[in-house]
Amino acid sequence: MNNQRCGSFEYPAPLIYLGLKLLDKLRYKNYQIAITLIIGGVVLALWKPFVLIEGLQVAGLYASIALPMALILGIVGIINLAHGDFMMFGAYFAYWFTVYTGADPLVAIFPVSLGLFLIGMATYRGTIKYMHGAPELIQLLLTFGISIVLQQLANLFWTSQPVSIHVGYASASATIGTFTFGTYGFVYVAAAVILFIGLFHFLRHTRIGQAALATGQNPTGAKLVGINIDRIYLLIFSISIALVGVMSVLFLTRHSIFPHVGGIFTLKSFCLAAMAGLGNLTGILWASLILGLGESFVKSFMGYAGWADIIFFVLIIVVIMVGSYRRRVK
Amino acid sequence: MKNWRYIAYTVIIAIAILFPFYTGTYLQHTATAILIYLSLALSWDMLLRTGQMSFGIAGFFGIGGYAAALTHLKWGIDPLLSIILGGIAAFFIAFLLGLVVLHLRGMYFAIVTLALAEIFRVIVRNLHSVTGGPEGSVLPSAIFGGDPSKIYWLILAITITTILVSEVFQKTRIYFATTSIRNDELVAKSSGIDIFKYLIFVFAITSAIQGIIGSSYAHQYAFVTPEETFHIHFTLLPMAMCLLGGMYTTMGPVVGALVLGTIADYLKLQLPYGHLLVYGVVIIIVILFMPRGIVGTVRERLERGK
Amino acid sequence: MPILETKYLTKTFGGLVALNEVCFELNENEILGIIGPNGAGKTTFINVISGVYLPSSGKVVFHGKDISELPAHIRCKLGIGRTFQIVRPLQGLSLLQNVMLGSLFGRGYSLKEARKEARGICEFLGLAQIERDIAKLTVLEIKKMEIARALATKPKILFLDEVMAGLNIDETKEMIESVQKIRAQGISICVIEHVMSVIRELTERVIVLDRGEKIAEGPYEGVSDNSRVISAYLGEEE
Amino acid sequence: MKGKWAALICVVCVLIGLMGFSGWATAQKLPAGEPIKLGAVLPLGDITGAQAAKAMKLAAKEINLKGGVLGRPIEVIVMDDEMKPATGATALDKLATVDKVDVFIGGMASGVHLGQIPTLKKYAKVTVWIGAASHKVEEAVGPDSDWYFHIHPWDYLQGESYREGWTAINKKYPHIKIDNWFMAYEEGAFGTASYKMSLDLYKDWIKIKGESFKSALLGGGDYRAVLRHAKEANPDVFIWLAYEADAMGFMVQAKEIGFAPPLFIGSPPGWPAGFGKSPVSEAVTVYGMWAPAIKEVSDVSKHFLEAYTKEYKEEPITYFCPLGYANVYVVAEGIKSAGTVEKAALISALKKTEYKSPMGEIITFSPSRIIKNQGIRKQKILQYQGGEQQVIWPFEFATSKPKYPLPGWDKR
Repeated sequence: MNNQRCGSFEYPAPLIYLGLKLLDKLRYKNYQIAITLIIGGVVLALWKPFVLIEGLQVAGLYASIALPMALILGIVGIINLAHGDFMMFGAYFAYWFTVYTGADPLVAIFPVSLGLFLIGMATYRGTIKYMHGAPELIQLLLTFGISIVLQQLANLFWTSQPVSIHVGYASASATIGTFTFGTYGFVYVAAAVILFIGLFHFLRHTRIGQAALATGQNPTGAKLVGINIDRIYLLIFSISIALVGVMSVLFLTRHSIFPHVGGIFTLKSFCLAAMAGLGNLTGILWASLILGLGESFVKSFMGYAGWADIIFFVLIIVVIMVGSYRRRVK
Repeated sequence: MKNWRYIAYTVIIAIAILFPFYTGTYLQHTATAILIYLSLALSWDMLLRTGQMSFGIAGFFGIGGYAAALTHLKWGIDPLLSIILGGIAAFFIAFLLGLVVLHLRGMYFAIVTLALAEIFRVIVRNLHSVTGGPEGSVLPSAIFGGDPSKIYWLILAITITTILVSEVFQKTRIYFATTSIRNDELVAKSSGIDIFKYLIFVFAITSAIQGIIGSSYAHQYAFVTPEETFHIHFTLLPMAMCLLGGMYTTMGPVVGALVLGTIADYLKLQLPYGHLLVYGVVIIIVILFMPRGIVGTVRERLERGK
Repeated sequence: MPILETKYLTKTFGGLVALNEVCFELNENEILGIIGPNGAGKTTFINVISGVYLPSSGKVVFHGKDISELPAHIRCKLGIGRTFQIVRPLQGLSLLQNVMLGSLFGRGYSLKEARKEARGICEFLGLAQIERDIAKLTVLEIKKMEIARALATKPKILFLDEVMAGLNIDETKEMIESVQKIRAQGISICVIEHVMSVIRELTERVIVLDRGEKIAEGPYEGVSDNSRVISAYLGEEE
Repeated sequence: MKGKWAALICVVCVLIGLMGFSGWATAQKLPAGEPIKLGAVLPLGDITGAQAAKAMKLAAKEINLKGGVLGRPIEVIVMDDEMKPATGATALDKLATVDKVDVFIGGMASGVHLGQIPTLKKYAKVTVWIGAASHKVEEAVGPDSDWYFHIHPWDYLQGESYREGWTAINKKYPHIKIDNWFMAYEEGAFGTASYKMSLDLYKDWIKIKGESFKSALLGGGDYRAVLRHAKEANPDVFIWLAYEADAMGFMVQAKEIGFAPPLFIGSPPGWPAGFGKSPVSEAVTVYGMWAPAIKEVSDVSKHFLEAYTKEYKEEPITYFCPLGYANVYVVAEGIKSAGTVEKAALISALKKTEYKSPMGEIITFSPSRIIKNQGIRKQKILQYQGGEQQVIWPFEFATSKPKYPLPGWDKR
């Protein structure tokens, strides 16, 4: 009955109804933000379309690398200073794999993520496990040590000479009118979205995920209700490192790899995680989007690229300060 | 018992002061480098005692270095005076920024200090006319004409001052203030502690120390560049030393810096290739077996022994 | 004139009203009880008075002076002392050092003076072996330490937030005696308590909070017969 | 607890292995006699320093096999500077006071070398340096340091050399247009200095536009903004001044946005492994000092390449490798002709150096803008052709002709 009525003579009604419901869902403030974003996006798309496209691609890369770090930070409670170095290691594995098998680098996703899963497990079992109960900052030092070891191992095995793999599709591009842009970069956007949805689903709708969430919020409480928190930590740590492995392969397809390549991504991921707020995965997406677009915007003005870094860090400070101010006022 | 301790301190200080008379230049330089990191580690720990973890050591180190180098270069100010100016510059910048950022806690404070250090670097890099831009500025000559003994004594004096300041922080009411702020801010303010005042005070003082060390470093090597003077290892290494030695004490960072500094140098001599790898491994091993830092764990063992 | 009064004190967190226009007076050298069911806003009330939170509206008046906007550490120095519902000993400090904190900063004493003062207070409250590490204290001792720390700030008013909770009968008795001794020194005391026998024994006057509102005031016997109180508080507790 | 101990055991094994490795790497048979010690400071963690160190040891070995110098063996003692100025300076102290070396050699980054100059001046030992191109270094060394020999060309010498090169190429092949340039330079010291220097040197010669970007080495890696600006400028020549980590990114992203200038130049200190094999490398012009292809025109280079590959089972991939080799030979020949390691005699002997280097040219010393003893002044212009770097200028070393213009991205 209903379907028939909607379908026949009141056809705009369901659309309007859906729209209203959507607007209703967005709380007043979010609604404002959404409108601003849409207007900003349209203006940007007309004025400097490549800022929008490239900013989005950069944001995707940032977000997809930061998400696993946020996961470790939120649940295991460790600032993993070796985060980017795990990615570097994964990328070298992928390079190795590609050179020896001659296969497409993307095939390496499976062995590399498996390999990094095991490395993550070994790292946890061998070191981090013993850090529970020790002062939290000590874990920071531990991951710093791991970071040095990974970098130096890579330097010994593969030397500091950058390596890169050239795959034709990584420079695929599309042209609209006179405007040519790269399309492969969207793979990072896709990766970020898939990673985010996957993690979200995992944390909300699976038993292990819920247990992990509970552990992250209150380890003592989780222990009391019978969750084996050591298992959870092991699992989350290894999964995160495996996800870093997936990203490392995608990273390799477009970037040169050298032993110190990970450092800056540790830094940026840490910043993003802090900007988003502890354990806030959605926040990572927003933060990456703001930073990616902000950077691309500044760079798009000839001669101002040197200041793009400032935008990154100023935005981080502003977001954190505003957040802290709001909390204090409340 | 107490007398023994003072005698021991006197002997150690005497040995440290007389060090250049019975060692070569190389050891003096190595010792100077270790003392530089020692002071940075200690200054970091002094702020850590309030519960605030700064990732911005390199930032204030660099500000001090640039302030000293530029005042010396542009206005011909005496190197020693310019070192003090470097400290003052870091003090005031830390004070002003502290008014804003010390409302933050924990990880947020850490990130914001990290971001500030990076912002300093980018600003310095982009102000070509003042700072010399990315290529930096070269000083006409090193302080004391590059005499390693005098440089050593200068750094030693700064280090001893830092240790004294740290001890003052440990032995006076400041100790009570920082410990209670770190433990429980609610108790602290309900007991009449002006938390913000103490945080700003400690932040500015420790930043000034970092600035002074940065200034001496700039004068020792007679140049400043954004990449070298603001290098992240001036943040990470002192942190590692402090954590390895043990937090919240004067002894911890001192021991940590001496141990890590000596190991790093010894390894470099033994293993020209791959010494950094072993260095990382040593950090991991020490942490695994001494999770409270060297001083903390040893003390714990001793107490349990009692 | 009352030593402390609140005028239409309101505190909201987001949309949640924790205190709703609470008016109260505390007289010189009085022991007042504040009771109410869990979540009635008792601790929030203390927090607003001691300056942990700033009020959303209304005033806190101390000695005829509006102190609503002053930060916590200034209020402490003016003479508002407090303990905490969940004990908050400072780890890494000894018992004596914990107590010294109050005189050092609340009074601005030197280390030497503060140590002497803290020793006196510990003795006064019957705390022995004061060099012990805080981790080795019993529950009673920690609770007393909390009071001692507050006393060391030389307060004119002392808020005791459930100091009897978790103590056995003998310990409670000892604590009641201590509180009375404190009052004898001329300090006004405000006791938050769940244990009704303590309230009956200790207080001259009681105010009852429920869902952020003051619903009754008067001597304990009178209040405990009040039907609103029974339904809100006693009834709910059963 | 098991895991902890397992970790410890693993580490001990790795350690022992490393000790063995480094022992093997440093073991060397020496002829009898008190050795002449050369103290080298290099970034051993970096491929440039690592290969330069190996090449130095190779040169010392060759010299010692022929009976050494003055009947004494040559010993090269290598210290790591970890790319830190302080470490680099301390290393010099150790070499001077503990090992009591006769000559300082080595060097790579300018940033590190700036920090070493006060120490060098303190000892005023004979120093023959193969790194540090920045003119800031020359300012810091100053005119009075007659003991300082600098083999690597200063940045402005490189700039002048390329101007000479392009003028010559333009004269020989008039269809190659070089009027409008776009320079993309990395925002650090290296790129900025090169750019500023170019603006200064080339102002009466070509039209230059330029913009900075962040090198992948320092955490950048997205060059699309600067490439777009270059595309808008539509230059005859596009050049990027950065590191090897940026090489692939520049090509891929230029292809992505459809930017194919007639001349596409890169000027990193080295190139990433496998770059030549990728199709994007074809006809990319390269600034440098050396390429394996020079073996076709230089016997020394051929000998060096073969000896190095045989000794270490790896290819020399940075020009610091032949430079390091030349470094030891220059010093050894200087000592030989001086007949002593005594400072004044050695300095005057080194001033008369005429060493046929594996880079092709003959190394001699003459004054540059500030210092008295500058070695190499000329660079080379090379081009990737069929996966190999070929020399196209100087014509005396040319192994191929320039390919012009750069073929479009869709034609590869």
